[in-house]
Amino acid sequence: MEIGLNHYLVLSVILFAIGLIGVMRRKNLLMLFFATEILLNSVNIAFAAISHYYNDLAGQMFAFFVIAIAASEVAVGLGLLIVWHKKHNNINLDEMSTMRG
Amino acid sequence: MLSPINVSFESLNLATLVPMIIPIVGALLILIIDLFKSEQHKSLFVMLSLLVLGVDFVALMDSAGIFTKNGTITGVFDMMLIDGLALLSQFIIVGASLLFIPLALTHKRFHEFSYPEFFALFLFMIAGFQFMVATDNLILIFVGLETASLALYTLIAMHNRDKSFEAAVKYFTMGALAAGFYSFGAMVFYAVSGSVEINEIAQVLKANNYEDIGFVLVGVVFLLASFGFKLSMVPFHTWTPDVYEGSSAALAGYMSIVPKIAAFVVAMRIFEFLIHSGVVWLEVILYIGVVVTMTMANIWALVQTDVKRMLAYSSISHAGFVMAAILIGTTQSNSALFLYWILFSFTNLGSFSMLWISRQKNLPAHQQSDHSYDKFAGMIKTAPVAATIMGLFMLSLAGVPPFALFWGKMYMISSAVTGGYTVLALIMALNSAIAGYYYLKLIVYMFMRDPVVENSGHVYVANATLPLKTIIGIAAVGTIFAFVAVNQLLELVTVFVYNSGY
Amino acid sequence: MLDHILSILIFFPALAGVLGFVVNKDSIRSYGVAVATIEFALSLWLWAAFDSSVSGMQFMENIALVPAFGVNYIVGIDGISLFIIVLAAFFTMIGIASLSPTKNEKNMIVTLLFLQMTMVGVFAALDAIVFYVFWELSLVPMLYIIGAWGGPLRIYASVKFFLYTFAGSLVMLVGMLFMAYFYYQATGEWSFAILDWYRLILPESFQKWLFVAFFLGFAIKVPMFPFHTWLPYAHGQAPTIGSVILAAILLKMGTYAFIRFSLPLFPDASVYFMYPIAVISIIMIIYTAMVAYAQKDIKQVVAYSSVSHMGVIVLGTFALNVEGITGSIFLMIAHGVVSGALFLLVGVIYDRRHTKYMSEFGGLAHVMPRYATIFGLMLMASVGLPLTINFVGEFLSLLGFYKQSHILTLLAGTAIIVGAIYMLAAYKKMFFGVVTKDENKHLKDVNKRELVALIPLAIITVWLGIYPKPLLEPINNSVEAVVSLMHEKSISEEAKLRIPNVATELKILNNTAEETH
Amino acid sequence: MELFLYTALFSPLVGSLFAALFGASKKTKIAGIVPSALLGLSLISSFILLILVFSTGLSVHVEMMTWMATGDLYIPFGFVVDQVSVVMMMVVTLVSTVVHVYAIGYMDHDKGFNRFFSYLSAFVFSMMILVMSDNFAGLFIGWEGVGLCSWLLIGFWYHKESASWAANEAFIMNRIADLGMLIGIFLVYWNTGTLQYKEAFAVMPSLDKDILTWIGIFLFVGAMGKSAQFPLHTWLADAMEGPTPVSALIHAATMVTAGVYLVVRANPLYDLIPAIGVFIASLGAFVALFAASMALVNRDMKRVIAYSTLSQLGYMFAAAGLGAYWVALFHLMAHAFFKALLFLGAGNVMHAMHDELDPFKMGGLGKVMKGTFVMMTIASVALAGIFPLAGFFSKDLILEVAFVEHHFIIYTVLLLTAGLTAFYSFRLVALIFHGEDRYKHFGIHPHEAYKFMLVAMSPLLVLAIIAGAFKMGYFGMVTHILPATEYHVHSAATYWIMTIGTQLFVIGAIAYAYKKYTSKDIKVPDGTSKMENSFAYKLLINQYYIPYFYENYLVKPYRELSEIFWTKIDQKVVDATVDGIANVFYQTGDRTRVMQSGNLSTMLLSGLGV
Repeated sequence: MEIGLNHYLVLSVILFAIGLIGVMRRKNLLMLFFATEILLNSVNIAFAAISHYYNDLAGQMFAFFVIAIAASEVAVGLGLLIVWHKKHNNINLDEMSTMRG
Repeated sequence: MLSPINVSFESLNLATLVPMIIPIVGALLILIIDLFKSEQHKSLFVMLSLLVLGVDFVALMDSAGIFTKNGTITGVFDMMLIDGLALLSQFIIVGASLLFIPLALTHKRFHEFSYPEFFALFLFMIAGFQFMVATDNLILIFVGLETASLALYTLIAMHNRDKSFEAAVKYFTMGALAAGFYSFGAMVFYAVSGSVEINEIAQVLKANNYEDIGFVLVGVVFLLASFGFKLSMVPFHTWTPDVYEGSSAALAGYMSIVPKIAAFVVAMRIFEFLIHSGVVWLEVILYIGVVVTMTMANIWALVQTDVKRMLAYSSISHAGFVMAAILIGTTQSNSALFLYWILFSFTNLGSFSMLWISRQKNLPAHQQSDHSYDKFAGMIKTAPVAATIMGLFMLSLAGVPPFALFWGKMYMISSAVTGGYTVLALIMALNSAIAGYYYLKLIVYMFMRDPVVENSGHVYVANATLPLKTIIGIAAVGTIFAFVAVNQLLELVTVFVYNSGY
Repeated sequence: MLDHILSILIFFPALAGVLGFVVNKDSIRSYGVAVATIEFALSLWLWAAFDSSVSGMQFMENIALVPAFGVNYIVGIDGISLFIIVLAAFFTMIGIASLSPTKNEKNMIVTLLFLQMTMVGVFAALDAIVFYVFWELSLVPMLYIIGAWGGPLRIYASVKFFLYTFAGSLVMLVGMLFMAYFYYQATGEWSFAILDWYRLILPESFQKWLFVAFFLGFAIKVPMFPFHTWLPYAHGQAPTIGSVILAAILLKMGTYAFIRFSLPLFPDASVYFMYPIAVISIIMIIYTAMVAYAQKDIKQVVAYSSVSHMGVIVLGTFALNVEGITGSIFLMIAHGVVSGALFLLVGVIYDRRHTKYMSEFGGLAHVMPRYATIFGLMLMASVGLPLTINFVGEFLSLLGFYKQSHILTLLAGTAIIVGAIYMLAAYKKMFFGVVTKDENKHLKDVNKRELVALIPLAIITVWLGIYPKPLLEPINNSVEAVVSLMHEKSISEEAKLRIPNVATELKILNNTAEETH
Repeated sequence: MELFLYTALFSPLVGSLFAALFGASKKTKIAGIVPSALLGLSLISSFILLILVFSTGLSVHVEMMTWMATGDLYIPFGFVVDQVSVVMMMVVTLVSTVVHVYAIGYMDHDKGFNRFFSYLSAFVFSMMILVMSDNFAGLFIGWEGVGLCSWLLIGFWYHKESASWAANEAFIMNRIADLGMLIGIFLVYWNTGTLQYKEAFAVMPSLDKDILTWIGIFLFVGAMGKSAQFPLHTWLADAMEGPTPVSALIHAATMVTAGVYLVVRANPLYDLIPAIGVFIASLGAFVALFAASMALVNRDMKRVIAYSTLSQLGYMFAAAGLGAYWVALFHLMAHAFFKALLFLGAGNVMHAMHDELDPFKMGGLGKVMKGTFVMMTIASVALAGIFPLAGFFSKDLILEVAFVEHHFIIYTVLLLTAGLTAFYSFRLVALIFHGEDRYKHFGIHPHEAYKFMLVAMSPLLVLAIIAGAFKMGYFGMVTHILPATEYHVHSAATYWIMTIGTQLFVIGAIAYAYKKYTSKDIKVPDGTSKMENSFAYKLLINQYYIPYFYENYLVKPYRELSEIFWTKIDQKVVDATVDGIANVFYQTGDRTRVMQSGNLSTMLLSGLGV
């Protein structure tokens, strides 16, 4: 069968949903970061597909930027994560709720 | 096979980039200096950043001059868009930054400021925000947004206390999610319009008069969510109080002003045309969002025991209040937004700085948090001047005339009235009344209660140095004598907003 | 100098207040008295220079503030506001002069000076926003006075006072913005100048809505039933000086605003809401009088009594004819003097015994005859005995409203009965009978410091009761201007009917005047 | 002329202020003498004015200054001395001069001596304003002024609970009536456009009947209060708490007659509405009988006299109501003289008996206090209306009026009352001056009052005897402005039968009273005798339970209702609502703040609205 734009979009939506669920459900900080990565990359797929569909480069450009940003996010995120782990030697979300109210 | 493109250098109009380049260069400069000779005293970097920002400000004024002469400027393949909104918001961003930087020169030693990276990151962040507001290209907005945010996360974390790490992580996670939403929303719009330029999207949608409205709405919802995070609209506000509490008072104050104005401008660019697209329930969503944000934030602020958290919630509610401008979407309301935010930045930065100078290195036994209310009990007796100034800021925030914020509130409510949103106007008014309570609470503590433990009053100015005092002085003057400047501001803002077609 | 006298009157105390911070705290009292006296002298000069034959605004000043949004600093006075300003200056003076020694006097006196600025400002302002600015600003010093020098419940009382009034006036602000918007629609330019607004004729439906918006703000300030509950707390907790200023001047802002805004701006709405408001006023008069009768605390009695009297003032205002409005304005001043004096008197006994419970006293007439006499005089004034200042106001107000409704006036007239009941009861409890408590056996009679405040008030009470002309004439002229404006502006038939056409009345007045002179 | 007018009016004020100077300091005779002298001055000038008015028939009218002028309302301080007001002025100044002089002796031992004279003169001043004013507003000033002074004087001995209570009662009851008066004034203003008597009355005939009726009613309500007509009568008896000179001056001779004066003053109005007139007359007749009946059994000398005053006021209203204004005014005058005399006599007795008021505890005082005895007897005779004393001329006239006007019920009632009057007056005389010396049991040694007090009383004595002689002259004078209706029974026969009949009836009553109360076996009643337990007696001694009714069904409910309003409504409803609204917000905050758990994953959820 012919793979059309919609397939890609559906795929990206599915991935996005997966990522979202991951963000919501994961208690492990690292896993949570992975989930956000999935989120962003799901979008990349869609962008690539759409830009091909319109054959217009803007979409792909967007995708590249997203990749770059995702990377830097991971950098910063992991940095924070490591510091946190040093201090509390755990990376459990539920641990970090000293501020409330 | 792509055909070679040739572009005349003039059409690139690189001048539009100057205001963003300046801070970047400054940042690099700082890093280089550190490279050659480390262990410099923070004052050096502070002054450098001040200079850089100063230059930046001048550059902005220059392009403002050009704008007033021959209207909106575009450049760099129409990526850059220097219109009234861009200029105004950049003025606010840079101006607020100018006021913020000297707060680093505290009496006590806080170790984030000993890193030159702090200042470098700070300048990068500013550049990010400037990009964010000075374009209508979704990509560039995204890049600017993320640059700024990532820098900000780090700045928060550098405060180097447990709470600040927690804050950073929370903010970061939320930010990441927001980024995801944003990109998804952008993708949807790209899908329906085949463009990433907001005005083109608008044209396309108008052209096929919103045939696939379903997708548009999905896109809107995602964008709304992501900006909800950035603007801390209820229910996306949850990170705000924690992050404010975690980060240093000065930075918190800064965060309550600069990132928001940037986000507001983008929101204005995106939602303005959507609201007037006649998609009714988009308006409804926004309406509800605004009202809920104003009211709930106020209500939560009522029950806070820590002044900083109270101010956090209050700034959420202020954001909601201002968000109304985007809902109303008339020229008056949009100018009101800027007027309000300029006045707000004075007052709010002032009140956060007051907290900043009263920040002790380590917590006394009788206090459960850095800035709990009872810390300020009986302040009038030991530190009358400080108490009076703080009181002024509180009154101004509460919207008591003739102090700064009153004029903003008045003009904003007026815009609601003229825009036909009478009920909204009333809700805004009553919210100011509710808000009155918690600002008053602090005044009551400062002026009418007796100290919990006898203190020399030094505790309230533990952190004070000349620069900090100067900044507070400026803020105070701005707050009290706002009524002198309001007219000029109003005219300027209106002209800029009007000429950029909002 | 005379061109800017109003600005001087407004900002001189504030400036003096700022400088006051520098003055040594031992001599701050004399400083305060000096400043207040100068201010009072200025206000007297204002009165002297005031041309009472002119009905319009005088000493107008107009400085651009936010012209882009039609907000300008416009001040000016007419017969309606003149005397309240003089009264404000007067009360601040005697208030400071008779201030009983208290903790950090300095802050108190400086605060009082700032308060004076706001008071004068409110009554002189002719621009809605400027009016609003002073209106709101006046809350702050009062908040501080109650909250810092008040009784045990002071914080609750002060916050309640502030927030309640604040909330009300914010709704009023929305109303003002609406008004400006209508003006904008009509003329294409923004303006908050009241005199500009006067020229605006609004459709009835708008009038009603705006009337309600303004009403909320004013009614809470007055305070009208059922918005009155902040008052007993405020008075009950406030220090003497606070209650005096509050009762004498601040409450008058509300009723004054009715005459300055509600009537001329919304004549038809005023007519439309006349009966409801009259009913509320009557509830105020009778209900609060009965509540006052039930009080154990003399200060609360006076507090509720002033609510009751404010009822008569509002009633007079909504008589919508010259007699009634003139009466109500005169009654504002009268009530200012009398209730102010009563609060001072309560303060006198409180300073000596540190209790306000009437059960603690009894037979004071033996121990403090002078005190008893002055109190008696003020009491008689407060129950509206002829030849005292209050009677003129009450008589005219009721007389005026009688034109509008017989039966309601009959009910409102019970004021003279119920008023007598609680006042005489209170007087009996405190002054008559034999001295039972030992603490009371050797109380000192009123001393010089207190007499400084009380004697002038007593004199005014009688003087204006016998010879109210110097006040009535200027008031009357300005009121006639207002009423004729209302008559011309009103659109509905009923309004035309209810609001007399003064033009004809003027003639009669002149005739009678000629006959007399 | 104006000079005399102003002297007459203001010298009492001067006197009052003079005495006030010594208000706080301790007793000085001067504070009593000067006001009395000034009153004498006032009396003389009034007399001169009387002569003038009498001889020329002119009236003096001055306008001192504007009081209130706004809109088309214009009220001056205007005063008029015409035939009516001059009569009142004479009565007021004369009686008050006498009382002042008398009081110098009577209040001799009182700490509040100076205060007393200041009040008393102030009262006279207000009374003068009341009678001399040329407009309703001025009348109202005086009206309230006398109210104030009577409050001060009834409560003069304020350490006595009963005194201050009575004072407040009097003031408040009068206030109720004053409201009526006020409304009447408003009606007059809005319908005639002025408050000047002259103009107002001039316009009235052209007014609508109903309006006139309302005006009449409301003004009369005012009159009822001051003249203590039913149902506002209870304060008068309680007012006896005040010093006796006060009772003599205020609660017998002058203030209480203000109501009558008002009706007489407003005769042009009441002539237009005869219906109201008849009502007034009937009420007057009723009160006459009603009060007299209460006087029959009362055991408080002063209260008895007070009730008799009440009943005499009833007579006056009866006359006035029937349009015989001049008769009413004449009786007012005559009554003032003998009733003041009676009170002052009673004052002497009180002094002698050390403020004992129960006549049953006296008896046989005639021997020790001759002067007083004679005076009180004559006063009583006059009161009873025996020829040729003052009472005869004035009171019989009223009977005739009732008869001629064919109001036979009123006539009979009044006739009966005349009998009762005679009875209770002489019951009093008999109990006090005749019979056993019962006071001995109480170890009291009575003594006659100062000479000069008796001398001071003598003018009243003379007048009480001869006042009747003025009748014709008086008639000639006042009828310049009052309707000059002669009242003559058609056939001389009927006339003589009536007159003599009345006289015999009265004398019979007197004789019966003497017989009953001079007998040796009068004991101090101890509540055991059959008579005291009879229903009628209980009813009368308790004043028909009216005070009881007022206390339980008006005063108490009012107090309780106020209490409820405060504690229940004001605090529990109105204020609670306000705080409630505030609380709603605060509570919502308190409840919902848990949403801010600080837990990141819940944050993320909430962010997605889950």
